[in-house]
Amino acid sequence: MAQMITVRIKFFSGIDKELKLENYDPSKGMSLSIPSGKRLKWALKHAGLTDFSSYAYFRSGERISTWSKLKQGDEVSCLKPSGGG
Amino acid sequence: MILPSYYEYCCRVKTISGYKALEQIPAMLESMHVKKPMIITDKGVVGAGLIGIVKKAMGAKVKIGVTYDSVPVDSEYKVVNEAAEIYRKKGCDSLIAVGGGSAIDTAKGVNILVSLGGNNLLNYAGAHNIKQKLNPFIIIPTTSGTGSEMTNAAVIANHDKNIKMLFASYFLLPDIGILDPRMTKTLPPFLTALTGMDALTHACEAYFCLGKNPVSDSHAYLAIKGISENLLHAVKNPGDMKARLAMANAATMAGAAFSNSTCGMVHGLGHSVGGVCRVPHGNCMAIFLPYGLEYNLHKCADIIGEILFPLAGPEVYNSTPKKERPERVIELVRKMNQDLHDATGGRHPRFLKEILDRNGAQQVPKSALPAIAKTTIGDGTLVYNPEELTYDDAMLVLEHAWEGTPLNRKKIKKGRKKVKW
Amino acid sequence: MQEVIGTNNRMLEIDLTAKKFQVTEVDKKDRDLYLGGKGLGLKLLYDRMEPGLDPLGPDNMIAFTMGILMGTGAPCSGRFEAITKSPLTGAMVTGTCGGPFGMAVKTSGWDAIIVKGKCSAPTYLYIDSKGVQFKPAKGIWGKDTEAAQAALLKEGAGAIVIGPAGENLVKYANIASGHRFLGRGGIGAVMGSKNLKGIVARGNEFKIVPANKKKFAKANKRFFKFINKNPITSGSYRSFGTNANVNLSNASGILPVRNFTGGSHGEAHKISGETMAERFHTKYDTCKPCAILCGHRGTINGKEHHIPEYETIGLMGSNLEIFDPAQIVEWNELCSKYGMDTISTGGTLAWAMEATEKGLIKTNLKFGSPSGVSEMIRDIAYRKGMGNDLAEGSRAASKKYGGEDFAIHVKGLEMAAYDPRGCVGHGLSYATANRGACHLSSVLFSLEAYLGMASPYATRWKPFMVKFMENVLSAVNSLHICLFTAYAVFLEPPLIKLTPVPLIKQLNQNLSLVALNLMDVSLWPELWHAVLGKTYIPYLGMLKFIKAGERVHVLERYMNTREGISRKDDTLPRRFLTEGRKCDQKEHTVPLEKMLGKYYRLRGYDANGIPKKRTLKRLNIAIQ
Amino acid sequence: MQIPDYYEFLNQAKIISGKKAMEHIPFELRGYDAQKPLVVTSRALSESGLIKKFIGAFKDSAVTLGGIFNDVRDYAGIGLARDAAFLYRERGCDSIIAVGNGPEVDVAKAVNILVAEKTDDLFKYFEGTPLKRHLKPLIVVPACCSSGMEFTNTVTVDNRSLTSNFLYPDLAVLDPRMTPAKSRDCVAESTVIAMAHAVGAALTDIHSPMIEAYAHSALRYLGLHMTKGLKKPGHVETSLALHNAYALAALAFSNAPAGMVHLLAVELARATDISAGKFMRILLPYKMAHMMHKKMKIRDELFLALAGYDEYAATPAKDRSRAGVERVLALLAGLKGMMPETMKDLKVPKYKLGDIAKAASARSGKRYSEADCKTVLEHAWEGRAF
Amino acid sequence: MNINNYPEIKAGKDFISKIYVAIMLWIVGRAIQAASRVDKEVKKEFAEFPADFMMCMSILPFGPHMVVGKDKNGKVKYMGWNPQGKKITLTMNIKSMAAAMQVFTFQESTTTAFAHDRFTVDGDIVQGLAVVRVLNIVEVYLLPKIITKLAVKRYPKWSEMSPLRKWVGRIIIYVRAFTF
Repeated sequence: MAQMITVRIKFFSGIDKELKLENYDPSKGMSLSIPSGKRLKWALKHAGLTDFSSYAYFRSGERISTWSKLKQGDEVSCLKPSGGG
Repeated sequence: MILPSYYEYCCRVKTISGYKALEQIPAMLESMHVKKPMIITDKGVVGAGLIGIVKKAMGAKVKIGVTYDSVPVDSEYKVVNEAAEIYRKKGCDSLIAVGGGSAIDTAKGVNILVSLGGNNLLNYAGAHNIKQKLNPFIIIPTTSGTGSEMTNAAVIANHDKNIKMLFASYFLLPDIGILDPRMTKTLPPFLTALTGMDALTHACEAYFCLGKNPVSDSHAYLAIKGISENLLHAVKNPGDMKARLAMANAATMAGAAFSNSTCGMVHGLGHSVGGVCRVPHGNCMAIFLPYGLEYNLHKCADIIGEILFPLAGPEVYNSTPKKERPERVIELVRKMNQDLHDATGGRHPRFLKEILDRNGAQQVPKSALPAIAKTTIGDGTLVYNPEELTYDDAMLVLEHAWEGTPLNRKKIKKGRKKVKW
Repeated sequence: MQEVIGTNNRMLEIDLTAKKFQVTEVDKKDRDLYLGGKGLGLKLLYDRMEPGLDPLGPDNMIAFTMGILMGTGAPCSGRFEAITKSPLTGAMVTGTCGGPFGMAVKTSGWDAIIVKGKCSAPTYLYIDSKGVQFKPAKGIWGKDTEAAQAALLKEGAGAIVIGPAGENLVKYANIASGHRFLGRGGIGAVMGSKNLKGIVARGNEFKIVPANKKKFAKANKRFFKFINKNPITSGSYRSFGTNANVNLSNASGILPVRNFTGGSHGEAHKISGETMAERFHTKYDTCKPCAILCGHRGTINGKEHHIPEYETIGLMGSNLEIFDPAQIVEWNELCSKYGMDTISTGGTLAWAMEATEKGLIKTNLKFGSPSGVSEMIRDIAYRKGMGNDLAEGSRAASKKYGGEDFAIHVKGLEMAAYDPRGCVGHGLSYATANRGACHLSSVLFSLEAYLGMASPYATRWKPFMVKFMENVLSAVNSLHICLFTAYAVFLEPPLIKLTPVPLIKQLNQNLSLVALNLMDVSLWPELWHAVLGKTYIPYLGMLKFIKAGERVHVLERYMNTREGISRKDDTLPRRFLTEGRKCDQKEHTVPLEKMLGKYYRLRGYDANGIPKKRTLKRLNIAIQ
Repeated sequence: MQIPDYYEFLNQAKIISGKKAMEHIPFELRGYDAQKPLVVTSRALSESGLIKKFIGAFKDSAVTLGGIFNDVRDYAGIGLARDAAFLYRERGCDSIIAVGNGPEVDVAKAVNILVAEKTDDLFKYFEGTPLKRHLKPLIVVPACCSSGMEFTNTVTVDNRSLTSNFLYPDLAVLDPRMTPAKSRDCVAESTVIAMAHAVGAALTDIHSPMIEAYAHSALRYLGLHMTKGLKKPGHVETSLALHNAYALAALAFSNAPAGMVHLLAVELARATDISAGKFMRILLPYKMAHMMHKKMKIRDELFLALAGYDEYAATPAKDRSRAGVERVLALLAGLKGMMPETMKDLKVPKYKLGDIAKAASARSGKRYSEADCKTVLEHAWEGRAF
Repeated sequence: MNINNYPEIKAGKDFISKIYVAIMLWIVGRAIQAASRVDKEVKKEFAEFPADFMMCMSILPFGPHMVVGKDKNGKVKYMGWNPQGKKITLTMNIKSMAAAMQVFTFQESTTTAFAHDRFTVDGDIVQGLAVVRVLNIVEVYLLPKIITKLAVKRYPKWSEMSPLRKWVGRIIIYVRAFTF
């Protein structure tokens, strides 16, 4: 059995409402335990997200794409893109 | 002004000079957070009433711990211990030395003992063995000549072991040196001449010896200028405060100059004559200065030539051609000795045989010359002299100095031409 | 209601000292070369002002320019421009505002207003199609912006006023129009130094009709389609306003925390647009007309308040480590009433807190605690006690009390809410922006940090990207149209829409020259030509438009170098050149020196940052 | 030799200059019973390789360097001083060596106060509580350029300055391996500052002989080596002589009351972020022209120091003071390409001159009237002769 | 502020100069011992020293040392390189290895080195000066004229040291120094 790793995903800009998560705490986010070596896309599908392309994903200050590998203890923020200014 | 390949300069003394300088002492003590100073002086100074002036100037603001005034002519090991005992008993916290070289050296010894504890001076002897700041220490020189308020050394004799202990460390420098013309107002004319020539020697030697450096040079230049303008005037009318202050300043600057660029053979010879025949230091300096210049002439002619500028002023300097300038300098120094001789009514000696002690006997007999020569070549200052000085060179100079005749140049053995600073 | 076809090029020159005004004509050539808005305003002042004069003296001038798109119904075209010499930075400053004043002046038949001289007593101006009336402002002098605004609006459709901060010459006082502000650079202080409380315009006397209606309608329709299709302009901005950026900055580590020492903070989501939208049930409260609808209003413990913009939340919230939205709204109200720029106020307060912490000054301000902030804002507005020093701006205060290494400003203008260490290209843009640490000079942080279209820490192509974006945005500011339309114009054309984002990133990284030139920004020039009835050549028209933008930027740089700005000012605060952010293990700093030399060469400046004669001639800027 | 009625003079710093000077530091430290110094230097110097030479000088010595704090850039802030003091305490150091110029030495002095007085609040000494006792031994090793303030008894941290006789460095080490400058501007800046300080000290109204001695030797070296130093900044012996001049000028300056040129230059540098050296180069000629205009006597010693004995003696007495001024202007003319001549070239806005003059005359304790400052500034702005 | 990006630095050793100086000290020590038997002036100088005379020239702080002194029957002997266990009456310390290199590569003469404060002398000054004179004479013997001319204030004239005596002395000293 592949070794399990825990990953934490934080949903912003109303995505948690769309996923109808109860008592979701934005500061802690949702922690998932997934087999190691899995990609972000798989973890998001596991969390119930359907359309991936319209959101931006960030890990420790850098923007990552949906197929980047996840490592133990990663913290991914997932939110709607915005322009700034 | 040449830049030597290496030099060191350190003169960490706060100089306060002025007509009301003594009145600053309470403020200075307060800024150093001390309240009970001990005064160390010698009988001569007390006799001249100078301690009274100092106490009046300090007024009621400062409570003097004790006044210790039995310092002998040569600072002595037992005197230092005794003074240190009194210092501790009275609970003083700082030192004021009022007087000449011996009072200042004794005060330095006392400061070592009271600040670092113990009563055996020996384990602090030698160079750089004192490693921390000593207690606050003020020097008020009463002879404008020795410049020992600027030196970082102290020589204390130890008669039962018959050795001279040398203490050298930058921590021996006083915190404050106070120059007040009232201190030298009562200095008799021949003593003024004597100490003035001592200061002139310090400045000249600092200018051409091997420890030459830019800061000492400019201090020496100003000192020579001050002395040449004011010495004769101060000897002729001792009461003139302006001249006294100028002499005091010139002496201090000469002290600052020579304590860093060190002096040469003139001091070597002077120490030996002083040691062997108990002659006051100033006299020997006045006598040997022209000979020192002549002896080292071939080694640093242009440097000695430059001394003519502060000694005689720009006009004379401009009129004498470059080659003759060193000769003019030596001539002027001899002329100065001569003027001082006449001004003090013959008491200022021009050559060795003229030195008479109190009851008129000749202090430096011709027979003593070999002994003097022997001690000279053992004197530490010879290292800094541009030209080598062996026993027979010393004898040659001493004979001429005894007679008073100028050195003949051919006799001097000439070393390598250019001095590489 | 008369009709104006395209633009009537009429201009008002008002001399406050002599209480006279003069109607003049905008020179045709200037209109073509400088488009209008920011460009035209700069050219007008370039011809009239000589360098080295006192920004708060009588001979400093303010130019209000309206731009040709205003009143034509183009999307987000309700904004006007103001240009003057800034007392805060000593260089030229240009600000934009979406308040009703612009539309009122345009519909009173004026394309630009230039105010010169100084009134002997407090006055305000009444403008209508005939001219200007000088009216005593004794009654409203000393009143806050809302009360003054209400009094003036009785006489006209739109008005601008200054608050007590402007009257007391606070170096970063701003100008209020409606509840929108002309914030940066202390233009309010310049009005205050002229004893000018406000200007009100009657409006609704002219109707602006584009010369070539058919072409304008076609372009307009395409523009609205793009705006409503783009996820940013129709998605996050429409629902959460500019505060949608809070979470994004926090995630990408460029949120200012504790005077720009940290890049992100655990509690940042409490002050994000989403939380506020939920808690305060926000409604739209925008410039008129607007197609994006990014401004919002909400009920906060019972009363209706305007929701602060992202910059205010960043600088007066996370930068002071305060995460209570209601508190920030209260301070935002206070600054709006006194008429003070929230970015500069936030930056200066953050400096004051760190200076107190390090013992340089004595105040009761502390990071994380709201105690003493409201009182300090009042003291700054009325220049009482320490407020008097802080009113001079963080540069002057740090020169007096020390702490220059943590005064976060460039050329004296406090920095906006983006930490350049997380987007080094934007760091270069902060350094070389003409009015100081302004984020709108080239919005590179969105490419680097938000949209991920360029790698945040690479320096290779960044000088070229900064130059390209500066040119385009200067041109956009000269139309004038709201900068947020750039997301629609840049990201919606088919070419960009279809290529996946990582591919764009690679392209930008290696072939940035090709990638950026392929950008199709033809929508803006099409509108401009349509309104003026000129024929638009598809590709060359766009290049001419971008060249006009370059001309505007280089003119502003040239005017600044005449005031003494040079390479020594094009730098960043020491914090960004030496320390790393707390949230970044690799402790990246901004390698400014690597990019600055190349940027000067691209721009045609000499090694000291002064535009070469050859460059000025190429852009046909007349050398005085 | 004019002697003023009252003067005080103190030079606490020991100067050692010349070949292998840095090798003497271990011995000097032994003299203070200190064996573990903290080194404060700048990032630019540690990258330029000079620090490797500095460390090389400690070979075969009992000294261990407690740490090389090289975060200082071009501004001395309290944050840096606190970090360095923390490192000092952590490593248990017993003395401080500052390698570099202006900001590095200021940070070192600030650290010295923090560690010697065992406090964390530095600014209470700036607001009145006096420094009471000697601080830790402080050694300064200048490198390539000089801000003219290294050897003074003043420390400037966060734009605030404190003067106290305990702030003098205990040792100034001028080593020919460290002194050659990297660029001509660096030499131009340092020589102008030294010239302004030395001339200011030479022409000060209390002309005490001690100050005159230091100013004399500083001006002597500037006169001899300045023009050559500008042409060849890397020349070893010239740069050593120039560094001697910087040190001696700084020591003369710290004993004389601050001259008008210094005060105005510091205020202008504060207001415009341009280095003070450039303003001193502009203001010095105008200050002297102003003195000649107001018939104030410019002492002959200035010409003597710059020209040397022979030339001084050769010129007739009455036009020696004017010759001194000409000689200063000739030396400044050597800076043709490197430094602007008037403040207009530097684009200093004219309206700021008013309050600069007011601030400078306030800091001079009313020794210079505001009107004088204003006239000198105005003339310097346009470059108009008197 | 993490303190381990500012590591403690121990400057290490400069082996080449240490070895070179050690050898030079050894040669000079042996040469003094040889000269004290050959040259009459050196003999005269040493004659005046007390019986327990023991001189140690060393490089501060823990550099190579040279100990020369009088043994039981009053003859001057090179006592090796370790000063421990011997009662030293006169110490002449050179302040740093670099200063020693300056002196022993003859870039600076002994007297200029004194003037430049490279030396510190503890003990009786008169003995110190005598040792300096001895060193000068030894240098005249050991080295060719062009080098010694730089190192000495005044190269001995023909009258003081005839070429014959110099060459003979030189050969004997070299022989004595290098044969044990």
